[in-house]
Amino acid sequence: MLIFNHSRPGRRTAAHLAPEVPIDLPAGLLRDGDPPLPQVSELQVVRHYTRLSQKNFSIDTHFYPLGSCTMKYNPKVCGQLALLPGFQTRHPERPARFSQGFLACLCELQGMLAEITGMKEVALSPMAGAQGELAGMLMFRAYHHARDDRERREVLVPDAAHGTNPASAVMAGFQVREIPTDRHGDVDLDALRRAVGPHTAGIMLTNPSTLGVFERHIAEINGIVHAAGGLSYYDGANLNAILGRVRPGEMGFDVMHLNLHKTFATPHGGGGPGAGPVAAGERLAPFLPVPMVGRGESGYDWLVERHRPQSIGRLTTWAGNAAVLLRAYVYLRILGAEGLGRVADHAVLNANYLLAALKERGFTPAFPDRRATHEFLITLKPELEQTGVNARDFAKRLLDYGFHAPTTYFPLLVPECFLIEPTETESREELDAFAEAMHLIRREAQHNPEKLHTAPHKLPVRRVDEVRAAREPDLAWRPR
Amino acid sequence: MLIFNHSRPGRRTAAHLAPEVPIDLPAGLLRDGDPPLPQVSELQVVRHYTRLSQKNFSIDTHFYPLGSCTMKYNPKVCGQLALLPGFQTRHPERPARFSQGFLACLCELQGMLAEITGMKEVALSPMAGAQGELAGMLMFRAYHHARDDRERREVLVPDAAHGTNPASAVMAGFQVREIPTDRHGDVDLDALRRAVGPHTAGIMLTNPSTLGVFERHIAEINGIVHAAGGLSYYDGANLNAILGRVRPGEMGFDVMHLNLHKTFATPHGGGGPGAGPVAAGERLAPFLPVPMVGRGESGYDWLVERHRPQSIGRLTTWAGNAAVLLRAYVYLRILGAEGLGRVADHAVLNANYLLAALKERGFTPAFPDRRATHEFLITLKPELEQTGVNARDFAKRLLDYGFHAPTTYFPLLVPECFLIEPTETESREELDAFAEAMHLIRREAQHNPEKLHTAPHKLPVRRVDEVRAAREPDLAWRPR
Amino acid sequence: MLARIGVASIDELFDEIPAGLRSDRPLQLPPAMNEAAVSRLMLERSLGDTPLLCFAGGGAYEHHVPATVWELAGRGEFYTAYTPYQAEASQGTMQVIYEYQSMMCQLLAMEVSNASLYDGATALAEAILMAVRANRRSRSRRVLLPRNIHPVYRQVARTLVTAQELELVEVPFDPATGLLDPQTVAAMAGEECAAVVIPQPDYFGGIEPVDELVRAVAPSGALVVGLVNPLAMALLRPPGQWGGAEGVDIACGEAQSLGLPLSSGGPYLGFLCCRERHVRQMPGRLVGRTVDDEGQPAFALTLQAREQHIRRSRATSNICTNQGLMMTAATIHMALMGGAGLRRAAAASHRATVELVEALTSLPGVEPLFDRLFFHETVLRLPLPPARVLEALEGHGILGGIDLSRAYPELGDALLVCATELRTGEDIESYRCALGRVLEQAA
Amino acid sequence: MLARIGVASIDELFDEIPAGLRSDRPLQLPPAMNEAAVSRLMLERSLGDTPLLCFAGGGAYEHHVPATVWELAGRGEFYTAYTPYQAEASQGTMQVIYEYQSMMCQLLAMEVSNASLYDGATALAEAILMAVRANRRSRSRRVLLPRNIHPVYRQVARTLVTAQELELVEVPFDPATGLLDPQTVAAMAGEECAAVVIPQPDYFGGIEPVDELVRAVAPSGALVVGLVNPLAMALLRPPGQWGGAEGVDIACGEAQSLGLPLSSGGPYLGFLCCRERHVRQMPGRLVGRTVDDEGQPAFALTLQAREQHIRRSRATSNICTNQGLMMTAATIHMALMGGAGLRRAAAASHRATVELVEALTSLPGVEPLFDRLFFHETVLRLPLPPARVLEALEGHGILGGIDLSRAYPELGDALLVCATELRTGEDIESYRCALGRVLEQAA
Ligand SMILES: Cc1ncc(COP(=O)(O)O)c(C=O)c1O
Ligand SMILES: Cc1ncc(COP(=O)(O)O)c(C=O)c1O
Repeated sequence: MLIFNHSRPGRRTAAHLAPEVPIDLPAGLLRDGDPPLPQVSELQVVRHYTRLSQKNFSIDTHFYPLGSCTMKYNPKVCGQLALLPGFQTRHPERPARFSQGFLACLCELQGMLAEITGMKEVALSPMAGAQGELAGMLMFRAYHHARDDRERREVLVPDAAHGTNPASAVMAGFQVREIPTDRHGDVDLDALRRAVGPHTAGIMLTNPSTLGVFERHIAEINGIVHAAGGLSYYDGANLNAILGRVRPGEMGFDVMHLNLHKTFATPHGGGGPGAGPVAAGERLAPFLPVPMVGRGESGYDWLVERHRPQSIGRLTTWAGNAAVLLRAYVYLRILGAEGLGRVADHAVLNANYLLAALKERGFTPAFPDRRATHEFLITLKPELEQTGVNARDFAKRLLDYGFHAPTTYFPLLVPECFLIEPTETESREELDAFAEAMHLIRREAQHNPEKLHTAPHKLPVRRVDEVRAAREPDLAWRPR
Repeated sequence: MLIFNHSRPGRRTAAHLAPEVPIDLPAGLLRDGDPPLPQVSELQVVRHYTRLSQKNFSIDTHFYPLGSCTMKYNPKVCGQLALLPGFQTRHPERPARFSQGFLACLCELQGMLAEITGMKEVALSPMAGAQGELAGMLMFRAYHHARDDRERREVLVPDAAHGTNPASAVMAGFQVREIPTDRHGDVDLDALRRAVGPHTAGIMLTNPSTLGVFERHIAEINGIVHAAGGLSYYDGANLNAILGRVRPGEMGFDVMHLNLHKTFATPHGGGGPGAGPVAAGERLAPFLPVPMVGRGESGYDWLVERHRPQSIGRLTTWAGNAAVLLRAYVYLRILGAEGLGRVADHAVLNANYLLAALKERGFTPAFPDRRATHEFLITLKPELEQTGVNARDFAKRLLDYGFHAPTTYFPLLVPECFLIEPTETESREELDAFAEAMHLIRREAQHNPEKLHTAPHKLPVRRVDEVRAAREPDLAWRPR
Repeated sequence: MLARIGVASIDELFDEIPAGLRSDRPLQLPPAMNEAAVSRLMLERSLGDTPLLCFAGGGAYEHHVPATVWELAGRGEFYTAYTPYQAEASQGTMQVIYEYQSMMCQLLAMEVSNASLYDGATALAEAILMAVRANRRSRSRRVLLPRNIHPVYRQVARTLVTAQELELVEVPFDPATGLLDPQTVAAMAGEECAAVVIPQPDYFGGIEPVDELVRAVAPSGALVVGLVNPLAMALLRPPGQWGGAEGVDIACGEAQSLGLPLSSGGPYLGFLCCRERHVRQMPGRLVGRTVDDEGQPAFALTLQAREQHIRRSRATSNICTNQGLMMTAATIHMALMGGAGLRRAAAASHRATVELVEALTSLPGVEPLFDRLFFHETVLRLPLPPARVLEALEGHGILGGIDLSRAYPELGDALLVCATELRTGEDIESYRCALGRVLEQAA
Repeated sequence: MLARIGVASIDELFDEIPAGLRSDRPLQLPPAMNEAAVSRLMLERSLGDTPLLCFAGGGAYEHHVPATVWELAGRGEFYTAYTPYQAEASQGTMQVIYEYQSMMCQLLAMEVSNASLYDGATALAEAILMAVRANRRSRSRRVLLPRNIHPVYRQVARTLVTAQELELVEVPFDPATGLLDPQTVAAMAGEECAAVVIPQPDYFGGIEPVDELVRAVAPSGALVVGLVNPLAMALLRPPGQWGGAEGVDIACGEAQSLGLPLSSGGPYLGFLCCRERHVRQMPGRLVGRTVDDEGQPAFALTLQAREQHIRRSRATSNICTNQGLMMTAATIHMALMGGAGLRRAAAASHRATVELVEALTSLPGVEPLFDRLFFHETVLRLPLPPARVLEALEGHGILGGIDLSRAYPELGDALLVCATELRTGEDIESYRCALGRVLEQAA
């Protein structure tokens, strides 16, 4: 039942109405009558959306080992403090000298992220990872153009990369050249050597890669690309795995983004919002997007175009997703260096433990000779061949067992794969229960495959017809 | 699974720990080790209690026509404003001159409740209806004692009264004498006349009574009791039905309580908290409990024993359930007189509509010749006789249909009864759906009574064994 | 809708109200405001009074409440549900109550806990009534109530129990220590007595010799009611272990310090625990673990024959609505903090108060009034009337404590001060400086 | 756990990291704080800056947000869920998106809405890119972008689209009215052009002659992108109806005014709507209504072949994470307010601004800069540089508006002021008095 179906003409909540006032505008400018939005009581709204919320799986209700997404638990206090009235009611045009508390948080956050990434400077404004990537690509471009090097039109992207990488490179006006992965899950260095040249603007590298392994040739890759005059970009969405162990700046990367909504305490919000700060080393720092925050004699202040003349400019109307930035700030203050190190340690421990538990139960790792990082890949190809039950069926049946499914069929390189990221915040008992469920489902696959083809059975809906959704798009309710 | 079952030694959330400090107290005073509370992560706590919450029926998720309980929707804003940081962090010993905003709200609330009840003065401190009743009974006692009339040891209570009424009278040191109800649902006046005398301290009257009808002999009742030298108490828990129509003070009652958690915007909290202000007319006002709030030249101030020497004293450590009082204040400011009138109008309209809808479907009102007030009684005795399905079975089956059950088997006077209170905040569609569910359940009772005897079928648990709970009490988890 | 009912107007639905009873004038209330306007009004009222740095305790304490507590307790499914009378539709609330009962028993080393009472004061009153019922053997209606218990608790107890013709006898405290004297208690209990109340800590913050006190009462056959701050029990020996393994018969008190905001004094959370043998005299709700028709674990309200809705005039109490939501918050708070978290908060509060006392008594004329150990509050003697000092401190943004001179005139210029784990060294230093200035100016 | 993995230490799990890459020094971060300490820090930081009465707009507006909005949007099941890739486990989020799409279509009189973009500025940039893709026929990469659009939106659009070799051509506004001139637009569109952006209201708050503008563009074959404040569309004619039943091709903008707090500038909510025929060029997520295996209604992400996770370098955009939670809040806000609620908020904001202008222009030297109708903000000419005036007003607790002199030097001493439905007569009077005093003191 849609909220529109609860609507009855004239139903409304008086407390939500501003007083009726005379309107001095000519009728021709005005719309005919009120917009046809639902006319419902506050109770109907509450009940409708409360019930809808209960139809979701979420971190607060379920284990959610969705690979590449870092669905970890984020302390509630981070959100609560980011929404303190003083922050929440601040108009973005409020001048800096009356916003010192807010700017202090941003400035310190810039500093902490620079320290964590080993980069020189950080700009906080990008509103998600993809926008951070785009900023990085625009910085590639600005750097080469500043050196009057206009032929570098190509960005190299490993074939296992997240879809946003090639899409961001294209938005920045580059062509994308895919670099294959070798059978151990590392970038194929020979192919890379063949690909670089005077047309190479740079490379975008995800590490740990979306295959769930640490790229072992980083030094060589950066060497090859830099030798060819290119730049190197680090996709830091998987930062959870490396905190305190390696720093992209020290590894030779020129620029990177971080996903605050994965690693730094912003839950995913059913799709967002996030924040994708960009961090840059010596060479690319001047090109970072504005605004940034600086600290001068009269306190904290915005750094804008006139302070940073080489900046690629603005990506956001104001300072980006400010409340998300405050969350990250609180999170970092709570954890400190030691706590951050524990994040990576436990994320990697949990992934390797779950991998071991699944291997014990006979599941097949995609890269059997590799360590898991914060996530790992298994392939259900043997199960498919043996029982006709595919990864999708497994995924749907996991829902019946009360687990969100891992990421399926991504990356595309591995058939029937599950990318599994347990995160550091889950308990050992939860991991054991998940491994056990996988085992039970495989048993069901052997004895009753039909049950899996038609799963899920215990959710608010049965398997959803996505083909029909695409073939006969019904994208909005319309009044009859 | 209990939260204790998630516990593992040493598991804890660092952010919740105060720093470890040296303790200078002798070991003999200290307990051996930490108290054996669960050792769980913040995520485990969140997931555990979020999931538990989802097992509840509540106003925010279900229609909840629980008679005598006024399970209506309360605007979210009332709670939000009662919890504003300035109120929430206020220490109760903060002096009045630094608490003017808070005291202004209480003082105005006293005034508004006096206006609504038609009484002279209001004391806000009682923490629930039962405590309000107790205050009223102690005021009966104090009044008679003040006149040196010490033989009035008996309080009259109609047999349909809520259980708190006799219990409160006893707590105040009175004996209780039950007055029967006549077959129209009114107090039996002859019986009342026979019961009064020099031993009569007074009467406690609920109106609308728990039979869901307006007591038509109020004038006579008050006349009889007053003539005998007794006092009259109005149980105002059902105020929702009479707002703006009648005022107990004007009807001749001496003292009453209101349940702010029914009529004035405090949801029931799974059991509380509430607030049960007492309102008194001329004669009993001097005996109201302290503290109250007054307004003098230097602003608002507490009125305590020295200002109100005849007060029965204190029932609460401070001003009672302050946040509940603030909620009621906000609610009254939002509604105003007109809005309050609409509350009663729609509460009574909805009840009469639902009664009509059930009558159309052949259900049997307990008092067929009476109007419903804000609630009404039906009896399922015909259904029991015809199908063997009793009110309890109906109630449990309603849960499967997504409706909370009405109050069952109360009041005790009517066999197999449902006391149904839809409240003013439900929509007509919801009432229709409920009536339809009742109809469908009766059909099931005819064709498949077994299904009803074993209901509910779709809830987190099947029918709960309450006999075993009482016979083998397991009242607390214990470590093994 | 009117047509279906068969009336012409809403007014007609009120036709059974006798004409003479109807109100003849419309309600005079301030005009309706919309949500935006009332939000502004309340914000202004809540902000109108300057914030004060809090060194007041006296039964209400400013502890840290983790953000998670109220995010969960504030879920609509918890706070818009009714008392769990309909078991199958209320398993969430019921399990929370069962866990609360269990945690309180663990924390206090008791066997049974009810599902809450209104607040600490009424919990004490109910405990006294319960003790007298439970000790029917003694036939006494006398109860010993120490003078070093919260003065308002004593008033409330008096209001609530004297109508039932109980006699509350005040036990004096030792003027040198503020503590109860076991010998005095033994003597007073010796004269016919149904129950004795023992606080831990007492209203002055003092740590009572509870073992000796319990043993002093034992020969009299009176029941022992422990009145405790449950947070203190994470550090100090819990009432279930006082005076030996047996401990007290009943433990009660105020649980505001388990996750509830100060909130101007309420809603708070009264708790009541007892030994299994007294359970049938327990007032308030109880949840028990049982099974459903399929044998799966389930929860239900139980032993309801004690309660007013079943037993009416013969119930153990008139309580019906209790403090369910506060109980939910306290349960979540205890689960989040764990035993270690509570113990550390208690220990840090104690430590902060030790430092506060050191800092303040470094000022001329300020000295500890009692010679004994305290938990997280204590009494200082000031060189000036406390009311004057407190008023001056407020000008410095400090709520300096509670003036005892009205409730305890015998103590002279006595001030009750408290520091919880939230009071930092800087806060304490601010207080010291401000008090120093106030005293200088007065000199 | 280590034993099961077969390692001796956690360090061993990192053994694939080449030694040369490992960091050789520990992170230098401030020491860990507990929740209580960080709460105090943030509270102090958030309160450190005095509150200001807000008369600033410029794309971010202080409207009332009903308490219910964030109580519901803030439920853990909404805000700790991922993007609804796993349909069966995400029907809650999906239905919310579908309802959001539907409501935006109703409000703007459009046919399709996506599930959100980052903010108004990026929504404009995406709309421009989309329009150029959708108008492949025209083969032009020129887009007309009026100068009276938010200056930062124009900068962001430039940053985001110029790398793809689009040309953004600035359309001047009429200096007397601040509005676009249909003839100028017709002429500029006439020279080869893929799309024209039309704001309503414009950055100065002016109500544009949108019908004439849309008709002026029509002959050129350029697509029309409407950039609108969605709250204004509850009062003014929506983009789907501009210039006739057909309306614009694409509507976009910032939906902060639909239930989102000011929050220092973000997270906000970019929206994008279009005609059905352009849907395959739409960036961002779309949810469609479909059925499950049993034929029951269900929702699913759809037309995903436009998106980066399927189409990679050939996607319509790189957007992945969007503003889901803000979209949820806006949906709840629209449901609560209904059409009447939004219209009244819009009308009351307009009215308050009319009163504000009357009040302020009663002061000597303060006058309206433009002669035209406005929605809920407008430009005043001051007798002093706005920067000086604003600074002085802040001393009176007033955020007086936005200084236009840097972004629009041609306007002289111009101040953009705004009043929403929250600004009362008293607020306006406070502003007038404060401004009066500021101007006097300067004279
Ligand atoms: C490896 C990787 N890179 C980039 C992104 C894009 O980030 P966002 O969704 O915030 O745009 C993601 C996540 O979605 C990711 O997993
Ligand atoms: C008629 C009536 N009187 C008294 C009460 C007692 O109120 P409370 O539960 O707040 O103590 C109730 C409700 O429970 C009631 O319905």
